[in-house]
Amino acid sequence: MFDKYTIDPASLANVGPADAPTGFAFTTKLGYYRGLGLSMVEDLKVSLDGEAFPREAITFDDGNGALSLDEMETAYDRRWVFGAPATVTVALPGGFPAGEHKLALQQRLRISYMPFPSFNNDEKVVSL
Amino acid sequence: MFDKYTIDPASLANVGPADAPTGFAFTTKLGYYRGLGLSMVEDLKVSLDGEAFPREAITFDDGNGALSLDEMETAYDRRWVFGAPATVTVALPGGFPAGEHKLALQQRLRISYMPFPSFNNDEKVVSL
Amino acid sequence: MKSQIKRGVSLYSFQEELFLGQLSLEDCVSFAAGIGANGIEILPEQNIASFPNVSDAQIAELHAMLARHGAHFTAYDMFLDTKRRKDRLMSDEEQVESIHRDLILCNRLGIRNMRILIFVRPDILEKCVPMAEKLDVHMGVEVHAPWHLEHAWIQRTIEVADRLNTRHLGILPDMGIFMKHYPPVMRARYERQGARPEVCDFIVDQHEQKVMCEYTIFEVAVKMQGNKAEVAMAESLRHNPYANPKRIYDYAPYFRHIQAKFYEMTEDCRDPALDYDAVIPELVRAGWDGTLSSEYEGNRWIQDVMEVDSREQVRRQHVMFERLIAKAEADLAGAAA
Amino acid sequence: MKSQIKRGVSLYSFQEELFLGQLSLEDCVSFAAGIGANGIEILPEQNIASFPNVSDAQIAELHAMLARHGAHFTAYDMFLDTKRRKDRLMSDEEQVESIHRDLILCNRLGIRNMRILIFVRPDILEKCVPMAEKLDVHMGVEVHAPWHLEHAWIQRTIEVADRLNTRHLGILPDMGIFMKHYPPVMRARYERQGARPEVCDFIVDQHEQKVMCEYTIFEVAVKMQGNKAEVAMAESLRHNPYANPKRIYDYAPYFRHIQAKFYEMTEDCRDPALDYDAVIPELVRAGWDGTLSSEYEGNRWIQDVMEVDSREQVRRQHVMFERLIAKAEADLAGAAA
Ligand SMILES: [Mn+2]
Ligand SMILES: [Mn+2]
Repeated sequence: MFDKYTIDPASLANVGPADAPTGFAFTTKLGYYRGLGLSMVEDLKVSLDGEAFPREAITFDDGNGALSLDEMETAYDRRWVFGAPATVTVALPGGFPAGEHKLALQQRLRISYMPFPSFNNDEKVVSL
Repeated sequence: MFDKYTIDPASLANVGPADAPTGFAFTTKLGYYRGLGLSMVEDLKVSLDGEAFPREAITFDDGNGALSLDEMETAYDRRWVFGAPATVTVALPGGFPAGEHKLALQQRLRISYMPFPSFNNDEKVVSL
Repeated sequence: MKSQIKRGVSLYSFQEELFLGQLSLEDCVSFAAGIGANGIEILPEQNIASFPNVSDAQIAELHAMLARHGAHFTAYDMFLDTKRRKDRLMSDEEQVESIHRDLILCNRLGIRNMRILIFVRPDILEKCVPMAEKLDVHMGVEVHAPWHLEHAWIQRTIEVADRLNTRHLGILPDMGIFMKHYPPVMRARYERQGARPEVCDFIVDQHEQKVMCEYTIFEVAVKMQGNKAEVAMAESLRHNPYANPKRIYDYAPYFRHIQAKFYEMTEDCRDPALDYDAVIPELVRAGWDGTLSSEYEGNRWIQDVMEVDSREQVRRQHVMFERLIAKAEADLAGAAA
Repeated sequence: MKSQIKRGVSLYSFQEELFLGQLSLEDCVSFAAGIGANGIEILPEQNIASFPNVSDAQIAELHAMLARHGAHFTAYDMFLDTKRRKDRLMSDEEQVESIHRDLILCNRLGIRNMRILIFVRPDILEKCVPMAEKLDVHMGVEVHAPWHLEHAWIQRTIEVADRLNTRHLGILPDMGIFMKHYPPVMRARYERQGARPEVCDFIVDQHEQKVMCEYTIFEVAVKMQGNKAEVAMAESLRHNPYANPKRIYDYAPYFRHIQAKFYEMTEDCRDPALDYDAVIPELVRAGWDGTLSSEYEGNRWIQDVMEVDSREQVRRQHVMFERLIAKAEADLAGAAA
């Protein structure tokens, strides 16, 4: 229900050494109307100009420590608070490419009372 | 609901001169739980060993005169009575081929209170 | 308290034998009267070959035949072929005309209850009320699953009846709406078509729990990757919800005839699927005096593997009716004492 | 006769502004109290960041904040994450434990009504009744469209409540079940997504006539070869039937709180979709004394083209409530005189 707000374009930044970035990061909020245990965030799919990054390239940090997406699946004691920004980091040697690019994010959530996963999709043209 | 009874295998016979049959015929009942105006019989599809005959090759006679399938569509004043056999004739020079063959019939009916057509399918191995 | 509920049979029940020519109309009537179900519901489009041009002589013959068996007509099942023409739907006027034709034949047959197909629009029926009143025929819209008594479409007819303050428009419930358990004959046929027993178990259990059918369909079709028969069985749930039997009491003033749908009766004369145990007491409590008219629809679920014996099935249902009516009468008397 | 109906707001109504950080919790409470809707329904999983580990100090702060505005909590919306683990569903024991956790927090927050998600099994709730009774919390299963009050799944909970003779298990109706007209905001968004006006007209008209939704979906998807937005709009009918408002009277003993769902209020403070005109008189007639708790859900239908103003929408709904309650009181007094 909050798809269009899930990528914060102003938050885009490279990570790693300034002269040799190891990737880029941006903040996102959980696009759902309540908070959710991290174990129910099944996937955070990031793509750039239509090209999806491998799942292994993504890490998530809600401020309580970075997790790989696989680690998230069993993070039973942590919750992604409603409306709270978290940082998604994408491993990409060289960092975010120069110029404008289409950045897309899909959050796939496992909602217990729905038979199918809940998807939140956002796509924005961003640049560093 | 009466699909399996719609071809009467005992009724199979050639039509036309015995030495040069122009086709074959068999009797069928309307596979529905009530009678129906002929205009609502949208199609009678006959096939032999999986090969369908063209619609023009089929004629229908409920005992009140033979009709092509196109003529049937506007036969507003005639009804196919519940449980009453009618004759389906198929134009096929030489008549029904020798030996056993798979004869299939599909009745397609336009039922006013159903959004999609009602199909009755039967298939029997028959021989002259 | 002695209930005034009457018993009867719809000729629909004998469709298998009638279609195959194994029973004549008179055989059916004779049988029905023999089990005390002497109210006969007729489908003229099934049972009268000359429909719609039925002569007075034919009607006299039908009445003489009924009289020979101490039977009588209870209800007339109408149809409405709005798609008679391929190029266009019937106009409103043509629809009213077709219903008038049926009301007139219904009246000529001496019948005072007409089953209206559920798809007939309430505003069309409103236009037919004057004729129904004149001929004293009650038009009852068949409340057929997956609709139910409270469905908004049915409520529109109730509203018209209330607004016109007429006793000649109402409903005609089909007991298929009270499917408490999934019918074993349905399950068995899907199994013969290739549905795996464990998937059938799952579907039956979901139905038993009254889970919203769309979830079950999704589970079977998507998660279990069910085969064709399994998906078809799951989708059958869409047509077979379980309505609240208590409501039959509230709506009793709106109906005078019931189509007592069933798919199978067990040897000990029980219905394994439909909730007559709950429905009959409501009818007795309401003091309802219409006809419970058997509507056997099990033939299509078993004809692939066995001979259909509609008479035996109907007989068992009436044994059940007698038992349940007597019990409800006794319970009500007990509660009053 | 003066009705005892109370007015309140669910914090769900302000989800757009809360999510975006445009309003604080206190802003919402302050606003609600300002329009006389001082009963606050809370979703701890939305509104309390520390959930489920909420300290006494935090609870005291919440109560102090409410007190500042003359507001109080009315209801607690629970969730149940049966799929918390990817590898298996929660066991029954774990489900009971999770509900106990919520009952305890609910009680610590001083709340006596808990909204139970509709998918929670009646047998699980039965196991929670002792705790609910001990803590004096009413567990109300949310009757949410496309379910309705008479749906067999809901009746199973009613049966458990009756059998246990408990006042701590029942229902909690969401007024979305009374969708008399198709919401203009929904139609408009489907149009923006590419649905053609004439197809939208058809779908709205079918809904208006209360035609069984599967027919409309078939017409749009198959016969009209509708585009993606059109098929989605037709399929939305599956989730939005119109239940009979008269039943709210019958089930009044089973609920103490109502989620007053709405999608849009017009400038003259009318709901173009949901049948509050029929629902409110039934509540007044029943002498119901629970809370009508606004649940605005229109944000997701308009956020693509305009700023969401949840407060103005909620305000309008409460103007309508005051008008309809006063009218129902007057009508009832008039009928009694
Ligand atoms: Mn029926
Ligand atoms: Mn709700």
